[in-house]
Amino acid sequence: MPREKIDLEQDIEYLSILNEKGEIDEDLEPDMKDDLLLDLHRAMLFGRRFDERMLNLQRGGKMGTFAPIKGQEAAQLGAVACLQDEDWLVPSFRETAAEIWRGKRPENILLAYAGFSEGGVIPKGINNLPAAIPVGTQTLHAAGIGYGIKFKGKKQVVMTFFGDGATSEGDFHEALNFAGVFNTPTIFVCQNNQWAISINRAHQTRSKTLAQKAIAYGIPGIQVDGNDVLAVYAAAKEAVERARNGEGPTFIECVTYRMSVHTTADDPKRYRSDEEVEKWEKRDPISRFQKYLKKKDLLSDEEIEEIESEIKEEIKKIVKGWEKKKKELEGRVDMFEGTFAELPAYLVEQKEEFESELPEKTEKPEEPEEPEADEESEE
Amino acid sequence: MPREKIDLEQDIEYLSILNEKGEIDEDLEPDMKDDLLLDLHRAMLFGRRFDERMLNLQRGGKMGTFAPIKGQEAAQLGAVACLQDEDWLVPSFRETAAEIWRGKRPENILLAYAGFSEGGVIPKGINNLPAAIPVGTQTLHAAGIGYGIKFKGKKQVVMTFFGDGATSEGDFHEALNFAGVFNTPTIFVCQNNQWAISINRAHQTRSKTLAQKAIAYGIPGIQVDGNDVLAVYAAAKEAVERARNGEGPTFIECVTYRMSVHTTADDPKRYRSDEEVEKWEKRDPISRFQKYLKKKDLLSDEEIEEIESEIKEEIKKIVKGWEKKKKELEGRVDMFEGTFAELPAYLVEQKEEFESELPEKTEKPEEPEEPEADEESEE
Amino acid sequence: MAKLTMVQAINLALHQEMEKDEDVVVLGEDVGVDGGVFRVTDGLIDKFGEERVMDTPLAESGITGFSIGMAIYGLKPVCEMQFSGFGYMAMHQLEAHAARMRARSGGRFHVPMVIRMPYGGGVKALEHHSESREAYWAHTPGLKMVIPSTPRNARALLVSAIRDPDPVVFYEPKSSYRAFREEVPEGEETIPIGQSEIVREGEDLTLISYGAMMRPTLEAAEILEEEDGVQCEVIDLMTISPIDDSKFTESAKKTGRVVLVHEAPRSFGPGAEIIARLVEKSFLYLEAPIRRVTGYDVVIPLFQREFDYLPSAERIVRAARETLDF
Amino acid sequence: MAKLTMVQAINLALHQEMEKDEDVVVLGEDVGVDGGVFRVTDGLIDKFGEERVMDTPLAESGITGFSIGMAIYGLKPVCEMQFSGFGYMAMHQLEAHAARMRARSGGRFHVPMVIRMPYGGGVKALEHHSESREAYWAHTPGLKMVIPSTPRNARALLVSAIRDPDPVVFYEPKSSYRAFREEVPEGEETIPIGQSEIVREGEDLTLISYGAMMRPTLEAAEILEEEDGVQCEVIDLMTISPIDDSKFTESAKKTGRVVLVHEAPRSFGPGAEIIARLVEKSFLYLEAPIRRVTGYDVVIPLFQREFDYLPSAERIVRAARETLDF
Ligand SMILES: Cc1ncc(C[n+]2csc(CCOP(=O)(O)OP(=O)(O)O)c2C)c(N)n1
Ligand SMILES: Cc1ncc(C[n+]2csc(CCOP(=O)(O)OP(=O)(O)O)c2C)c(N)n1
Ligand SMILES: [Mg+2]
Ligand SMILES: [Mg+2]
Repeated sequence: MPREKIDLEQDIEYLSILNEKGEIDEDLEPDMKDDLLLDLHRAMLFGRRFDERMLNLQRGGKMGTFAPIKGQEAAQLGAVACLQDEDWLVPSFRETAAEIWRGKRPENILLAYAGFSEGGVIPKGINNLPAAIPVGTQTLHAAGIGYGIKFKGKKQVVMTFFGDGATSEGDFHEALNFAGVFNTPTIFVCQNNQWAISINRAHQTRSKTLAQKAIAYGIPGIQVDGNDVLAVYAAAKEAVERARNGEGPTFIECVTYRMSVHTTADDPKRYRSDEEVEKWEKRDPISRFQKYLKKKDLLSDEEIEEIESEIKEEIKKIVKGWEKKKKELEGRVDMFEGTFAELPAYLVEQKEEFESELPEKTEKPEEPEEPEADEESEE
Repeated sequence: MPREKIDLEQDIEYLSILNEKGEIDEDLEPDMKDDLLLDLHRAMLFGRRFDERMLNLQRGGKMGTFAPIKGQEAAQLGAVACLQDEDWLVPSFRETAAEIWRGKRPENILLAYAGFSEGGVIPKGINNLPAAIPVGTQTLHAAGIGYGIKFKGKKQVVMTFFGDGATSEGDFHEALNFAGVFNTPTIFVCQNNQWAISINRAHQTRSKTLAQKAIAYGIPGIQVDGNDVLAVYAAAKEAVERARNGEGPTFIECVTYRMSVHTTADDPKRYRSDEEVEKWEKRDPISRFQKYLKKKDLLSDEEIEEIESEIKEEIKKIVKGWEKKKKELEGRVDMFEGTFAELPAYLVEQKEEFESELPEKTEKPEEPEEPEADEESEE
Repeated sequence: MAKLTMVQAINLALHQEMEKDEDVVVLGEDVGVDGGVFRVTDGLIDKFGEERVMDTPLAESGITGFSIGMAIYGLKPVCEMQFSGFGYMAMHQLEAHAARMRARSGGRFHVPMVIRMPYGGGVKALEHHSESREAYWAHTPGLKMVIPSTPRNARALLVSAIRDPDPVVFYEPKSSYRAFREEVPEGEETIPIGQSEIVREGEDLTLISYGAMMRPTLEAAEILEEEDGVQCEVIDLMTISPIDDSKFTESAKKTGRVVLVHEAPRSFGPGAEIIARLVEKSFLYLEAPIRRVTGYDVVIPLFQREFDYLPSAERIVRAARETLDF
Repeated sequence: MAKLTMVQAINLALHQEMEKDEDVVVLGEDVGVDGGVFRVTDGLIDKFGEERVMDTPLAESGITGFSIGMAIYGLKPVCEMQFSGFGYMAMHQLEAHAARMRARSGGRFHVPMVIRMPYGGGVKALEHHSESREAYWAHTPGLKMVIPSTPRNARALLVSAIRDPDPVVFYEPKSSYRAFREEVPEGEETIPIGQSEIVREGEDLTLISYGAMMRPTLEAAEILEEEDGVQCEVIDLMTISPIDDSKFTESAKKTGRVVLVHEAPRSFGPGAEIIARLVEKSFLYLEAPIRRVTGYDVVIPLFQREFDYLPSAERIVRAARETLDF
């Protein structure tokens, strides 16, 4: 009849490979092909620039509100880089770069944020779920998809993303528990960017790390430097391999930082200091990765310049295409179809009623008297 | 840039003081007054006998379905024994003995299970919430009450009970997280009785213990032998003291066993073996506690006999009083009042409509053709 | 044809659909080894194994969100909320995802799942085990809401629900689970979702109901014929949403007088929509106000007084007579 | 009297009630330091401190269940769901506990809390940020459901809601948050919950609405007067449940013709209950079918097309003319 410590048979580790100075821990350096490293670099850079472009499109009133990824390029790209095409991605709303890596067309992302449902369309063959806005809810879908994979005896895995705030939602809890109990091939990637709008990580939960929440479900959990693309890749690689080998789910906490606004409706100055932001800018995931690639002689400043201007061109084209597309779609009605496989009688009736009123259908109410940044809704 | 184990600064311990043979670990023996020990023994015995009586009242068709506590007397009484009158109890639906210890009238418990709302009435001065049937939901109320206590600067604490199955619900997760973040004086007592209806503890979650779920919230967690009233008392005592001293919440897992049916609508033979039940009967919390009290010369077999017959008498009286009360209440209408502080106009109208139909109001449909045990609903 | 209870009929539908289509899986609390707390899923796990008949952890949102993921991947989950009174925990998953995934993904993904829930009063249950809140689901765009009333239509409707490519909330009247038996054909039988049925023809008065309330409603029709010589036309909605207003609006044109019956609370309940449709489509034919015989706008009382709350044949008869006398 | 926006008026109500009663606490996601994503709680934390203005973890059920516990203990929590589209996560806490604790405990405990939620479309928001599902709450026994339409009645109704001893769901029309200003008296002002208001008198037609839809409704009344010389009586419900049917049923007796307006989906929506009450209480006076100008039975589209979905003055005018010509 003792009082004794219980051996929980699991530890939570912290992993960091490439530090902010660009120094590397050789023993831990993952073995990655040069092409992959360069593709990752390009995708990170593209993600950053596309983000910047979206921001000024939004500020210019050409697009609605959206959630910038600035600072989180390594956390999301390092993880999805471990996936095969036939694997599944279940994103939240802050994975633009990851979605693009997985085949989502940037033009469609712009369309969606411009309020066109057409932007949400997902082509056959691309196993990405649409962005999920209700925080944490999508983690359950990733558990269920994982079960489907297992049930069908496929070798796929499913990776889902969510934020630090999402770990407070009941659905997160239920998802990790289901994934653990049914041993699904699901990788839960938490982008801990330190903030849930204005709520700081320390106020979101009292636990020292988010990674340790894995212990509650008896599944592996690890905390990685989320601004270190090599560490994220290494941790995700292990998790993906375990999942593929039928060893079940993993929870990965990527410690990163939201360097930009929560959404374009948000004003971070109200709740965080410039010093904090500056501190994290020094830990920028892209510059540190570039140092590494240069040391490896995979990349030169000239080449970076080239890539930058290529990306600039590419984004120009995307925005052009998007503006053309918007014109095409303007005035198009899209409301009744698509809810069900077949349009039920009552929706046919309502559609006819609606069409009988089309002349006025584009009526807009007068603009509000005093528009303010925070008047727009969040996200 | 290492890969290293994170020190989580917290351990999960297992505590057992009095084993099934009645042997005691002196170093751990809590210092409890003789009166308290004897009161606890009597309450455990009363809980067991009252449970048995309710079971045959239900089987005899005099009462509706209910959730027996057999085997869990130590887990719930050891914990509430640490509370002061002004403290708060937030029960689920399997804490009959704990509710009675806290001043709930057994007659009212019978009334409630006989389908009379009057049984739910809670007298002023008794800080027990009514039984909560939606699993896990009440844990949030205990967190909120804890905040109220803190806000008012009171020295009270609040203790909530729930089962192993409840730990899978999102509300459980949100409650422990809120309690941790706001550092509320809340004691979360999980009666892990190994079963959630037909779902075994091992299938409920993959974690080795339930206690380790406390790590997810950075709050103290401990696993105790729930059939050892001394261990439960000792663990609860520590938790209550921490809470009173402003040190916040604790999660206690009491490892016990549901020796009876889930509810009177349940047939455990469908999902568990007699061997398992017999194994646990050997660990009965009452017989082991009696051995201990005898060794301490606090109790003799004769005295146990006396107590047993006193309890028998007491229960007889309670049932008599209850049957009388039922007669009084029969035909009484109780539906419109009580929903709001004031009866709104639309309910006044409906009440008048209802009263205009009173003659038939007691109409019952013919009995179903083939009543079966499992026809009744669960709980 | 065997005479089956509703529990047996639903069980038959599950057995047959699982045999027919190996993508159909059943999951929920206690649906496996225990066979469900009402034994609706009895025997399934022995026949199809625990990969297809899954006992889940105790979490309604979990069961639902997990099922949504399975459905997106290509399975056809039939999940159970042990009681409809606990289904609200899954509301956000159904409203935000099951109901929207098809439109949101431009048709790439859809959610062919059924959410079964026993609902309604009359079985001497504890609190939260007797509610009837179908209006929540019926008001949610993207969901279908079905409520059978007999063993035979329960079986036929569940088969249709399982084969439906979109999410269907399927309320089962637990008070009818074993209350009576009905011939149920061994062979396949389906009833289209979105179709109501005239179960009794008449010229004088239209009675509209569904689910467990069909029994007192039909009882009332009997009484009215015997005692008043009144011919009631009785309509069983079967599907609450998309609601089929064709039959009851036609019937109202014939009878001019309507009484509707449900055990859900009255205000903002399903009956209000029926009245709205009647006003929109049969206005000129209505000869009397439409009476709502329903649960009251309070929580259904504990079982000693639940029959104060639940509509009875007598309440229906009285409302019918007042409507006829109007 | 200062001219305030609705955001400022609600903020004023919170300031004044917190000053008046130290048991009033505000909690929710980002309501503290950030002042709320719409700035509705701006400045409260500086004045009342973080013990009374609590930034919570991201969990809607948590916020609600935690508030229920606080309310049972004796505080008066005013909690916020950041958007009504996420309020469904708290539905089980409101339905099972906030709405029932008083009756369940025989009056020993009650739950004096307010659940604030911005609702409705028209602000170019993302998915899940534009819904209008007040019917869910209005159909739930034990809850009160309030929706203001102007800065002044928003302030007066919120004060009443905070002082109400029972739980009140308070939907705020986010498209009206800053769309216009209104004189709001500095001194205390309340409007009883459960009371509707005739905001414009007329003999020819009754228009019934509430919340954000009051603006197109009043606009339509203007157009009808100018272009058709029609005098509309316009009623603002303000409280959805308990619904005050006294004024609109009286008005219908006078005008015989009714058009109702809401942005919620039509079927099983609030309008159906209004029609049911009119049929029950004004049947003999109705000269035309009651028209519902509402959102359609689909999810409100993304913002490029949300005005296809939302009722406009034009749609209301057309429905009114058809009703008048009937
Ligand atoms: C269920 C739910 N509640 C509230 C919101 C509003 N909201 C959008 S993002 C957000 C914060 C999310 O924080 P986190 O999970 O850390 O993700 P991040 O935004 O930092 O990427 C909130 C509260 C929402 N979208 N869903
Ligand atoms: C939210 C919810 N879901 C389902 C039920 C039905 N139900 C009642 S008790 C129970 C099992 C509870 O198991 P546990 O939490 O271990 O408590 P125990 O019954 O063992 O005391 C279930 C599923 C419920 N009451 N509430
Ligand atoms: Mg974050
Ligand atoms: Mg249990």
